[in-house]
Formats: sequence, C-alpha cells, structure tokens
Amino acid sequence: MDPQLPITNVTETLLAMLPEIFLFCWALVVITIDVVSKRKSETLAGYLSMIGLLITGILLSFSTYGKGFGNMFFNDPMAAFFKIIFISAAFMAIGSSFGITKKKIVNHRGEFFGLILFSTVGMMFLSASREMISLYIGLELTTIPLFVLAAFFKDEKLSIESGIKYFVIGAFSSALLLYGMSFLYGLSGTTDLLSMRLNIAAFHLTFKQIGVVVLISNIMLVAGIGFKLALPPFHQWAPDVYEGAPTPVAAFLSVGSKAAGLVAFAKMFLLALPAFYGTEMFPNDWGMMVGFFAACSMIIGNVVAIRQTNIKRMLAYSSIAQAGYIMVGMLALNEHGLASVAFYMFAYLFANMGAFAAVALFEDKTGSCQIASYEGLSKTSPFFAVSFSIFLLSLVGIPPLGGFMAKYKVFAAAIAQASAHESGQWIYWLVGIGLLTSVFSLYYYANVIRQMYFSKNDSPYTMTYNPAILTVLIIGVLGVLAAGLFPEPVLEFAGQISNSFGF
Amino acid sequence: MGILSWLILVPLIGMVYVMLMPKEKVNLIRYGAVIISVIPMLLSFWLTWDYFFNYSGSAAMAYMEGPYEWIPSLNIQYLLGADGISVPMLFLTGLLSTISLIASFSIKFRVKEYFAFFLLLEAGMMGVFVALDFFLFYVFWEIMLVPMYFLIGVWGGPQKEYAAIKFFLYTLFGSIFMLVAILIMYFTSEPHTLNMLELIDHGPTLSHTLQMVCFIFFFIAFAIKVPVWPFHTWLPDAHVQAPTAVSVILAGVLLKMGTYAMLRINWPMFPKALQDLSFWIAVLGVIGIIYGALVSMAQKDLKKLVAYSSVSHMGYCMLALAAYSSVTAIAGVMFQMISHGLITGALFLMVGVLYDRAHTREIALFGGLGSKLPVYTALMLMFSMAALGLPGMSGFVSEFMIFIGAFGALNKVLVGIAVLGVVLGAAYMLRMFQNVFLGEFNMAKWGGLTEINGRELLTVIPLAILTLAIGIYPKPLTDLLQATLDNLVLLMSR
Amino acid sequence: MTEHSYLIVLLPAFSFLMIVFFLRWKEKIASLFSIAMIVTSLIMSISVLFETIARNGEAYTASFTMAQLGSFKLQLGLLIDPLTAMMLVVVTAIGTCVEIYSIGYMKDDPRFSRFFAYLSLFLFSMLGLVVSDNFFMTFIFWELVGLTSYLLIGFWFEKKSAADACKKAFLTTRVGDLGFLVGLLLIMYYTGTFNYEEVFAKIGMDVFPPAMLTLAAIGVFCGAIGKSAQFPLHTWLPDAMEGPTPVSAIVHSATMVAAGVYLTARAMTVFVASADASFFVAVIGVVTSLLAATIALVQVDIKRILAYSTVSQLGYMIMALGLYGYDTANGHHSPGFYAGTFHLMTHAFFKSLLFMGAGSVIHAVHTNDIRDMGGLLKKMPITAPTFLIGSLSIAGFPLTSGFFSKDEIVAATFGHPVFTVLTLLIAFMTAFYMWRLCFLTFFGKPRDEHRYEHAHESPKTMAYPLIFLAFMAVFVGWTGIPALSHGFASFVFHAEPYHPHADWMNYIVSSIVGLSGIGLAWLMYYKRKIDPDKLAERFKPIYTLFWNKWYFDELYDIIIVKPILAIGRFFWSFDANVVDGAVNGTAKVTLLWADLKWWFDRWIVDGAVNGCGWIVRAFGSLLKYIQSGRMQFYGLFILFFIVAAGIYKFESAYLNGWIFTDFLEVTTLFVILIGFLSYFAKTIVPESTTKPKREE
Amino acid sequence: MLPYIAVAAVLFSLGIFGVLTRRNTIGILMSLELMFNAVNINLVAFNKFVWTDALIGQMFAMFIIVVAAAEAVVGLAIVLLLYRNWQGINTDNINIMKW
Repeated sequence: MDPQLPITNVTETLLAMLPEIFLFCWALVVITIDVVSKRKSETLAGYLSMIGLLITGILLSFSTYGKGFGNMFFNDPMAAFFKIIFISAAFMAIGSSFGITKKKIVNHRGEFFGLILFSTVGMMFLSASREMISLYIGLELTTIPLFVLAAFFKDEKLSIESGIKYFVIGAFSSALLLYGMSFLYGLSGTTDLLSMRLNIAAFHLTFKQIGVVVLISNIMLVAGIGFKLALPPFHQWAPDVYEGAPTPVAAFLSVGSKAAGLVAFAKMFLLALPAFYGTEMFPNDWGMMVGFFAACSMIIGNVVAIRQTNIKRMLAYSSIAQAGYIMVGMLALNEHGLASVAFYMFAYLFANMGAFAAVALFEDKTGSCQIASYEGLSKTSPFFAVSFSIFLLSLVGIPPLGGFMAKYKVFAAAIAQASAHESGQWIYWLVGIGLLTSVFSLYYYANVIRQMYFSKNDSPYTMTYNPAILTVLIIGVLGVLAAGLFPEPVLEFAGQISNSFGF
Repeated sequence: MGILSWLILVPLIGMVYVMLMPKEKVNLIRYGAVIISVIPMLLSFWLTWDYFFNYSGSAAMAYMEGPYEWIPSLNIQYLLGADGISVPMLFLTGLLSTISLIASFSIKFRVKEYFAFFLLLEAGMMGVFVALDFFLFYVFWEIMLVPMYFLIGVWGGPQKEYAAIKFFLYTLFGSIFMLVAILIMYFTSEPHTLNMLELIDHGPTLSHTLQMVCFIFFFIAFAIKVPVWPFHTWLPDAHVQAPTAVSVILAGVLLKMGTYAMLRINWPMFPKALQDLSFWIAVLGVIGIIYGALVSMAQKDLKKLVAYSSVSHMGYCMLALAAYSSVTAIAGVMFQMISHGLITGALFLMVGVLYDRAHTREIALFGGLGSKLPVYTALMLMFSMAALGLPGMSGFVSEFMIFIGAFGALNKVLVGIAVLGVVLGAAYMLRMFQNVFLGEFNMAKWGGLTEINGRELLTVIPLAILTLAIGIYPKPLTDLLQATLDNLVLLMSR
Repeated sequence: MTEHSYLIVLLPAFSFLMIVFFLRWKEKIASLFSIAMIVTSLIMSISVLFETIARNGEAYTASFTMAQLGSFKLQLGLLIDPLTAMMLVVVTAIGTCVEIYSIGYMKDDPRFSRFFAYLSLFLFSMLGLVVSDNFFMTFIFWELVGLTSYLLIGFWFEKKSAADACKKAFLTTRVGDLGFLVGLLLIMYYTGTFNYEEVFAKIGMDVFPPAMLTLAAIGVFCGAIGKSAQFPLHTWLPDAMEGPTPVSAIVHSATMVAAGVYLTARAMTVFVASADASFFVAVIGVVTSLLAATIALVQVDIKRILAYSTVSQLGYMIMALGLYGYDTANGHHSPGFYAGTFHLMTHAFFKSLLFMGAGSVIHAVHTNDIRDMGGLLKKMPITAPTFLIGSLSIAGFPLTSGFFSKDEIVAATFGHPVFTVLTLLIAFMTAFYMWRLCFLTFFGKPRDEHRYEHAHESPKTMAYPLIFLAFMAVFVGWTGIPALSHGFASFVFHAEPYHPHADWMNYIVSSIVGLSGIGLAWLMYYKRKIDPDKLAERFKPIYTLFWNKWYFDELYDIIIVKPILAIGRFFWSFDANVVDGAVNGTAKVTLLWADLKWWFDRWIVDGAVNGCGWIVRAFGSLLKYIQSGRMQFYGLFILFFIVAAGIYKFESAYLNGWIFTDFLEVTTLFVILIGFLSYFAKTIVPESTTKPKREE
Repeated sequence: MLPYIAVAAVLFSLGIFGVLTRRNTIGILMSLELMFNAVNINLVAFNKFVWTDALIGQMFAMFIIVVAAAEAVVGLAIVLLLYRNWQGINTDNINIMKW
C-alpha cells in the first residue's frame, strides 16, 4: 500500500493506532491484575505481558500504512519494521526477567512489566511519527519508564546510581535536543518534518545567515539523539547504567532504546535535515561529523571493552561499538543505507537480547557478572554455552550468523556510497576503521567463549531454565541463524524503508 | 542436489548425528563420524575419477549447481562448480578429513564436541573449494574459523588459548580485506554481481588503481592463510598447539585454501596488477623459502620444525605463483599444494604418534630411536626424504616443476637463491632425523616406547602410497590439470 | 636383450622390495635372493655389452613419459651406448662381488637383511643413473644414490661418527646438486628439453649464449664436484668411510663417486662447447688430485688412505675429461675422454679390490690404524697378495690395468706442461702412499703382537671376490692396450680412435715414476733407510697441514655451518621478537642480540596479535578512565564535544575547512581528545575512591 | 524577539552550568528545569514574533511543561531513593560504578 495515502477520518486513524492503544491498555491491565491478585503469582504478570505483546504483534500485522492527525501519526514501512523490533525486544526482555521477578522484585512485578510495556508503546509512537512534537513525546514516553526501570532495585546502590545517572544525563540531553528543536521551529514555523525541510531550504535561499542557527541546532540534535544511541562521545552513561540496572532492563536499553534513537535520528536527519554531500545548500553536512562520532564509537567501544571484567559492562561497550556500525549504515545515503540500518537492528536484536538473556540467567543463578565466573560452563550447561557463543559470534560478525549478514549489508551500503560519490570517499576510512575494530572485538567476545570452553575445570554451576528464558534463548538462536541464512524476507522489508524515505 | 552439495551436506549431517548422540557413547560417536566422513571421501574420489575421464579435456566448470537465488536483494546466489584446480583439492580434503578423524581416536575428553566441530570444519573446507559465488565463498571461508578456534582452544597444547585466539584474529584480520575487495568488485560491476566467473571478466576492466587495491586486499587475505612471510607468525603457534589431527588439517587443507583462492580469484581477476607485482610476490616467496628453512633449522621442538618447514614449502608455492605466465610453474603450485598436504600431513601424524608415546617433542631428548622403532623410523625417513624433495616422491616433482617454470618466467637470480632452499631443506630435515633416530639409544629413558600401531599405520600408509605414486608417475595429475591451467594462464596473461 | 635392458635396472629394485616386505626375517634367503637378482643383471649387462659391440656402438634409446604439460615433458628413458654398456658391466660386476663379500663381512650383524636391501636399492639407483637418457632422469637417480649412500654410511647409526658422516655426505653432495639443478634449469630454459641427444643437437644450433653455456656446464659439473668428492666438496668422502667396508668398496670408490665422472663424460658435448668450463673442470680435477694425494701421504687410517686415494684418482679422471674438452674446443685432438672413462673402469676394479682387501684386513685385526698392523702377509695368504696386486695396479706397475689407463691420462696432458708435471707428481705420490700402506700392513714385524696373534684369513665368501677382482685389476686394462688397436678407445668412441703420440716414451716415463714411488716407500718403510718421523719433524708445518687435511673441515665449520645455524637461530628469534612483536620497539631489538634465547622465552607470549593487542589494551586501559563514574563529568564531556563539534562545523562551513579537512585527521584528533580527557579524569578522581565497592 | 532568545540562551546556559556544577541532586533537578524553561521561552517567543498564524510553538511548550513535570516526579523519586541508600544526596559519593 502506498505509504503516502492519507487515512481520511479519525476512526480509521485510531484503528491504525490500535496496536499502540491496545498495548497501552494492556499495560494498565497487567498492573491492575497484579495488584488485584495480591501479587501472589510469580509469573502471571510476566506471561500476561508476553501474551499482550504477542497480541500486539498480531494486531500490528493488520494495521495499514498511512497517516493521521497531520503527520503526527505516520505509519510507514519504517514504523512497521521497527515496531516489530520493539515488540520483540520487549518480549525477550520480559522473557528474561522472570528470574529477577521471582526473587528480587517481589512486590512490584506488575509495575515492572507494565513499565516495559509503556516504554514499548513510547517507542512505537516514536517510530510512527513524522512530526517533532509527537517525536518528542514518543521519546520521553520511551525514556521516563526506563529511568524508573533502571532504578528498580530500590535497595541496591548500584541500581539507584544507575537510575540517577541515567536520569540526569537523559534529562540533560533531552533538554539539549529540545533546545535544538526550538530553533528548528523558529526557522521553519512548523513541526512537520517534511515541511520543515522545505521551509528551511527556502528561508536559507534568501537569508544565508540562518546557517549558523541550523548548525547549532544540528549539533544539539546529534547530542540529544546520540545520548539515546549511546554514541560516543555521548555514551558515558551507558556502561554505568547497564551495569547497575536490572539485566533485562539493560538488554531492553541496549536494543529497544537504541532502535528508538535510530528511528529518531533517521527521522530528524534524513527527513528534516538531509545532508547533501558536496552541495552548498546550507551548512548541515552532518555526515562527516556523525562519521567522526561513529568512528570514535567503534574505536572506543571495542577498545575499552577489551579491558572489562564485568560482562554487563563489556556488553555495554559492545553495544556502544555496535551503535557505531549502525551509524556507518546511516551515513550511506542511498537505497541500501536505511535498509542496512534496519536489518542490522534486526540481527542485533536477536544476538544482543540473547546475550543479555544468557547473562541474566547466569546472574540469577550465581549472582555474579564477572566474566571469569563463566569458566567451564560448557561442560555443565552445554546448551547455555552453545547459545551464548552463537550470540557472541554473531556480534563479532562471523558468517553464517545474522551479525555477519548485517555487517555485510552495512558495509556494502557504505562502500556503495563511497564509490558513487567523489566527496564520500572518506567513508572508505570509516569502513576501514569499522572492519579493523570488528577484528579487535573478536578478542573480548572470544574471551567469554574461552572462559566457557577452554577451561579444564568444570563449572560449579549448572543452569536451569524456566520456560520463558528458554523461549528467549531459542528465539535468539533461531533468529540469529535465520537472519544469517535466510535474510531475504527481512531484507526486502528493509528495502521498503529506504524507498519510503525517497532513496 | 548435485554431488558438490552433497560433499558439503554430508559432513553437516554427520555433525547433527554426532550432536544427537549421548555424550557417553564415545565409540558410537567416533566410528559414526569416521563412517560418515568416508562418504564425502568416496564422493571426492569418484569426482576425481569422473572428472579425469569426462571433463578434464576442457577448462569449463564441471558439476555446476545453480545459480539458485539465495538472497536476491543482494544478488547473492548459491553457485557451485569444480574444475581442474578444485578437484584435486576436494580429493585432498576428503582423504585428509577421514584420516584425521581416524587419527583423532586419541582424543580422550569431550569427544562429542570434538567430532562435531571437526565435521563442521570439513563442510567448510569442502565449501571453499566449490563455491563460485563470492559471498558463499566468504561464508565458507569464515565458517571454518569457528570450529578451528575451538579445536585448537579446547584440545590443544599448553599455550592453546593464545594460539587459538591468535589464529582466529589473524585470519579474521585478513578476511576483512577480502570483504572490502569483494564489495568493491560488487559495486563496480555492472550489473552488480558476486558471481566469480563473471567477475573474472570484469576485473581487468577496472581502473589500474582499483585493480591494484583489490589485488592487494585479496592478496593480504589469502597470504595470511598461506601463510606468506611476514604474515606467518600465527602458523607455528597454531600448528604446535593444535592436536595432531587438527595440525594435519591445518597443514593439509587450510593452508592450501590461500593458494587455491589466489589461483581461483586473485590471479585471473587482476592480471595487470599481477604483472606489476609478480616480482615482489616472488621475493616474498623466496624469503619465505629461505627464512622458513633457516628458522626450522633452529627449532628444538619437533612439531615446530615441521610447522616452520610449511612456511618454507609454501614459499615455493608463492614463487611459482609469481611465475604466472608459465603453465609448468602453475602446475608446480598444484603439485606442491597436494604434495605438501600429503607429506606435511603425514609428518604431523608421525610426530603425533611419537608424542602420544613419549609426551614430549623435544628433539634433543631423543636419539637412536631407529634401533627401537624400525617401522616408525622407516616411515619417518620416507616422509622426511619426501619433505626435502627426494626424487621418486611428490615433493620432488613439484619443486622441480616450480623451479623449471619460475626460472623461465622470473628473475633468474631470484630463482637461483630459491634453489638454496633445497639444501637448507635437506639440512634441517637431516639434522632432525639424525638427532631423533640416529645415534645412541637411551634404553633407560625410552625403553618403553612401543612401535607404531595398526590404526596409526592406517592413517599414514595411504599418504605414503600417494606420495610415492605422484612422485613416480605424475602424468595422470598433469593430464587432469592441463586444460584448466592452460585457460588460467591465458586469463592471467591478459 | 638390449630392448629389455630396463630389467637390469629393475631387478635390484625388485630385490629391495622383496626383502623389505617379505624376506626381512629370513636373512639367508634375503641375501641369496639379492645376489641372484644382481647376477641376473650382470649376465644381462654382459649380453647388452656384446650386443652393443655388435651394433658397432650405435646407441639404443627408448623412453617413457612421466608427466607432460604442453610441450614440457618429464621423461624416463634408456640410452644404451658403449659408455653405458661398459658402466653397466662394471656396476653389476662389482655389485655382485660386493654382495658375495658382504655375506661374510656382515655375517653377525643384526640388520643383515636390511643391508642387502639397501645394497639392492643402491644398485637400482646406480644402474638407473647409468642407463638414463636425459638430465632429468639422471638427476632423479643422482639423488637416489645420494639417499642410499646416506642410508649405507649411516648403517651403523648408533655410532655418532656414522650418524654425523651420513648427514655430512648427504648435505655436501646436495650442495653440489644445487649447481646441478641450476645447470638443469639453464639447459631447460635455453633448449626446452632434457634429453641428452636433443640437448646436444640444440647446442650445435647455437641456442645458448656462450656465457650461459659456460654457466650451465659449470652448474652440471658442480653436481659432479659434489658426488665425486672434488675440491672444494671433497671433505665428505673420507668421513663416509664410517660405513661398512663393502659399502666403501662399491659406493664410495667404484661406482657412486664415479658417477660425477660418468656425468661429465656423458655431458661431454656441453663441455666441449665451452672451453672455459672445460678448463675449470681440468683445474678442479688436478687441484683435487694433488690435494688428496698430499693428504694421503701422511694418514694412518687404512680406509682413509684409500678414500683420499679415491678422491685423488677421481680428480685424475676429471682432469683428463676437462683437458679433452679444452683441447677439443680449441680444435686439438686429445685422448682425454678415452683416458678418463678408461681409468674410471680400471679404477673401479682395483679400488674396490683394495677396499675389500682392507675390509678383510680390518676384519682380521679389528683396527683401522696401519701403525698397529705389520707382517700380515703370512697370516693372510689370499688377502695380502690380492691387495698387493691392487696396489701395483694403482701405482701404475707395468702391464697392470692401472698402468695402461694412467698412461693415457698422462698422454692427455701433453701440450699442457704444468698439468703433465703435476700428473706425474701425483702418480709418484700415489705409488708412494699406496706402498707405504702395503709395507706397513703386510711386511715387517708385527707392531701389535696381540692383534697379530688373533689375525686370520677371512672366510671364502670374502676371499673369492678378492681373487676375481685381482684378476680383473690386472687384465681389464688390457682391453686398452695400443697393440690391440686401442680396443677400448675405439669402442667408447665408436668412431675412429685418436692415437696419442709417443706411446712408448710415455710408458717408460710413467713406469719410472711409478716404480720410483714404490722404491721410495720401500726405502722408508721396509728398509728404514730414511726415517719418516725425522722427515715429518723436519717439514713440520707441511706435515701438520697434510695431517689435518688442509683444515678444510674446520674451515667449513667456521664459514658455513656455524653461520647458517646462527642465522637460523637469529631468524627464529627475529620471528618471535620482531616480526611477531613489531610493536616492542627497536630498543629491544638491540637487546635481542644480548641473549636471544632469553628474549625468546620472554617474548614468545607477545605476538603480533598480542603486540597489537598490547597497544589496544593499553589504549583501553587509558580510555576506560573517561568513565570517571561522576555523572556531572559525563555531562561536561557531552558539553565539551558539543563545543568541539561546533568549532569544527563552524570552521568547515564558514572558514572553508582550512584547518580540518581530512576525515582520519579529525577522527584521530577526537580520539586523542578523548584520551586526554580520560587522563584528566584519571587524575582528578582521588585514588581513595577508585576502589569500586562492586562485587568482583 | 532577540531579547527573548537571549534570555532563553542565558537561562539555558545557567541551567547547564547548574547541572554540571551543583553537588546537590535537587539543585541539579532545578537546573534541568531551567533548561526546559529556556526551551519554552524560545518556542513561545518564536511563535509570538515569527510564526504567529498557528499556535504550534505554544502547544509544544505545553507538552514540554507536562513532560518535564513527569520527569521531575521520576527524578524526585530517584532522589528519595538516593537519600535512603546514601543518607545524603551529594553527587560526590555517587560514583561506585566507573571504568
């Protein structure tokens, strides 16, 4: 269906929003039922949330492309694709949090899951907006529940610390973002992203000096969205928050929140402020600047990860590095670019959520997050070791796993861009840095595998799996394999995203 | 499904079989794995036979499968095929895999995982030699790293972890260059394609700079695998730390993938760059020959000696590859690949036999084993002689062809220096042989050593027979290669 | 029979395989089988010889393709011409003798049948070398005789000296083979073929640049230098005497070491085409001959004396061949070719006789040192006379084989006075040291009573071959008597033989030289008129030089063996330290010289990967400090980079990018900035709070 | 219009300064509010002086106020937890996690 076709009346618009509305209500239901059932059941809320997400997914498959409320709600292929990613991420995060809700969060299970669902709704709204206000609201609806979730272990200093850090830096960057947005509004008089692009261009024709303002707001936006992406140098909250927050929350942060950031970035920078390499339309050639940040992200993420001993922290740096790879795809302003970003996110979803699920499982069992304590696990828990290894190898990008396919797609897009435009030659360097650092990344990922496999000793722990986490692990493995071996349907879908952005 | 797909699929089925077996049923796993690996071995034998009689007359790809669309949005296809340079490699892979699996019976712990990884490795190796789509090729190329990493890391020697990660990092480092080159090739071709056969026609139309860049990128990737000096330092560690059977596969098949890929991809695709760089490639080859031999001479560890001798032997391959205009030299490369696979594989097996008994490989600790272990000594003598290029063995034929071909096509002085490798090769092999097998026998220390047993004989005898057969009557192999190599030389001289 | 002559070659190979796989445990049968095979070969060789004579020396050829690539062929082939036929008979005849002799000599050896297997393998290789019709096949069998020589020298490998000697023999000859290989490559490059006749025909067609031809010829001759133990690669042959004596008799005197001479003769056309190469050959020959003779003068080990004598005689032959090539190239006639091949044949017989005799003596007295022998003539009624006959022959006593062949060599030097004088000098020395040996061994009083008492004549299997060979040592040379119209010469040349001048004059001179050599020995060691010890005292420097074999072994050890090992070790540590740990810095390379091994042990753990990894990790250790743990620092960090990005963007947009243009530049700058900031962060956070209270 | 923008910029900068330098967590929250309000002033000023036909800017400002309130609630809740766990709300102590 043509994404540009308007949905004519409010009813239809609301119908198009049905998945979001349903999920929002379902989140309230989950909380209510948990309270009503006097928080007796250990698993009820969790399973309810998972069911809710499944239903949302089904509803999603009935929803149509189109827009309503101006451009405030705009269902395009990107929205559809990323909604699937958000729902899956939430599903897997919830699936891997049964351990902590059983032991640690005894009195707030409903709220815990409910907040994850609220955050998911926020992400879904965010992905379905082509307008600054709804984008901002989506972003905040995503983030505020996550502040709470990060600090959810009320008696643990680490959790609180991660909560306050996340909160302060989050609010700080959202203020920066808003400040940038306010100037954009000032220059264009509209919050609709597409009209904003045209208005600013027209304005700039007559009044060159606004370039400085565009420039400032550009940087503010990069900083604000870079925070969500954990893109260096706006990444510093990430390792601390990942380490302190409950592991499933960290997982959700690393995938869901990052994907939300990506969507926001794509919307703001590809729709409202497209960069034109080599033309002098106005000085918003954000390409190279983001390129520096991406390069820094790949270098810093991979290099510092080598030094980590805490696996959650290591995965945090890994996800910082992965943000860099994704941004390489984003910088390829061609038909492969956005598609590769979307596909990368898809592959990354399974691998990273799977890895965090494994970490969560291990943490529930042993209480430890040290890499060294994974020693010898392959003998006592072969399934755990195999699936964790698969996730890590996928993150490295070893074929035929999804991570490789994703990296291939991203670098292919970048090289296509670099070889097509004289002024895009620097992207070669970016690709070079990306590939080189992906070799470094092997070092720390393999380190975990080494601990699990190469030790002569048996691990003192044996993993036991509850059905939910088993599901998550299996989905992760299957997803990683599918994304690597049979990626065609996803790639095709991802291709539509590029098309809908006019590439 | 054609025969080539089965070559890849059967080991994978074997892997699934092994994984489904309970871990206590060690014999069921071992024998099952060996029996399953016999199937691709026989297939590869039949393939060689069939190719020799039905297809060797022309340079066209035989047994083509596909192109089937795999990932159409990226133009990735499932495309397999075999010609004169891949068929011998498949033969070698099939044979050495089974032999290594038999040699792996000495693995005592985590048997199930070992055999599963091994069969995955076999599938990957087979895939590399038959893939004609770049992406597919890359996937198979990389797929092998993982089982190899585990095989070295879990079952290896004292420094296994270091060796395993070093191997993994090194090869991955090379692969990224290949990936970039593949992508450049893909985006410069019109219409975009990853089909190697089409890209061979496309390569020479690229600009000179781009040809050079792609050539060098591919070269780095493959050179690390070969390994060409100075990219060789992963090899001694990996070889020495890996369990015997894995060393055999490493030396016998994995190193060949580098030279095979050069012949398949690098050389015919960028003839101009090749012409510009051939001298330097030859220089690297000669350095490898001399350097490897000299370093071998200084070794105290038997396995390390054999490992460094690989550097030297693969140096011959590089020298001959530089002489791209000579069919003789390129045939010499193929011969050297096969004979090095057989001989070095056998040497590793032999060293493994000794290590299993003596639990040390320190050359200086042995001496006079000839009087206690006559059969073992005779075999070792044979393989050492084969390694130093004694006539009547395959190593001689290959070295001779390489020298003849390279002498005609390359700088004469360079080849003259390379010939020195023959003496140095003899020197380190004889030094090793003398110190281990000749001289006085230390009865008190090694009186308990037992003669090579039936299973171990089973692993080395086929290699011995093939080494001799190729050495005495190489004509069938040259006939098999002739048409393909003629065509290849034509492509490379464009 | 000629068309089945490949069987001559294959029968010993068959014998080898049979012994290895089936007859290993039945010693008697193994030896008999092996002898049966070689006798069959001998009979066939004789018939081939007669057929060749009947064909008037016309060559018979046949070939078989081993491998083919386009026009490039590797072939195995037969070339039966008079030279071949002669060599076939020599090899098989001496082979037969040696095998029979070995039954007695090796009687109680635990590896008895293995010895016969090796001998058969050797005979196979040697015969293959003889019948070869192309350079390639020659090279194959050339190497194979090298292998068998290795095996046979190292037959008693428990002895360290034997183990060392076999390695030395193999390696030294391989150095020569290096030149051979280069020669082959040149020949292949310029003529496109290996076949002797085709190569010779191509040389006639001037396809070779002269310099390259000389190089090729010298290259091929290098092979001969190695194999025939010529200067400067002669050092291995005396050491090779560590092998069992029958081995010395056949491999290291009669056949394998003569292969170099045979090859030179076979490739004579190549040498004829290049006067320079021929002269080189001649010089090498005469230098070797002189050198070895001087060393032989003072040695006391019976087998070593014979070994140096062998080297000397081989030098003789080589010189003759070289002079032939030189003269022919300059358009003169020369009997050198005939002389060289003729001496090759006669020498084979009398030298194997001498070796077997020596073996018999050693068998009897259990020592190699001639100073411990003496008066054995009475104790050994068969060995002693046959040995003396051999000595007469080598000394050039009139009417023995050696007399005729040596004579021709002297004749070949006519026209080159220096060579003539040296040749006669060497002949004199040969006669002297051989008879010194004889007098010390067989005459006079026993110097070691104990050994003398236990000495006894050898068993019949050892005695009969001696008698046969003694007979041959006298009479085989008669085939070349000028009176019989130079029968041998006309046969080998299969053309009009060239008659050297002044036959009789020549005979008289060489007789006198030979006899005076014997006479001097008689005076010194039998009559004791001149005291050898005083003489030695008087010429002490020269004596020491000869006694230490001109210090060649020591020299090679210093200039070749040690450096190569050192280089190997250096490269190895280079590998471990520099190639592998490229980052460890040049300062460490200098230290590396100090103690290579220590550095290796220290740095093996630091590979290139780990080396890079080291940088990465160090960088990681630094960069992790940006994570100062203070959220306000994080905010500051963000602000800092907003400002930095603002400056960059403003600069690139409005100052036309005159500071920052390059992507890598700015990325590096950013990373460095972050590094700096992290260092800053590290310093501002007090150390007391750096201890994390997390679970670790 | 410019004075308004300037005031907003000053306010924003003060907010940033406060966030980065205050040791008291509550102070940081208040500084954050300053930053949000700077944005609001911006938006309203633009709406009032440049794009007067629609009330988009003011609407945006309303949304921001609401969201900022929600954020403040969460923030204060976390500060309470801080107080409970650290017996204080000074940021100097909140750096268990680093490196």
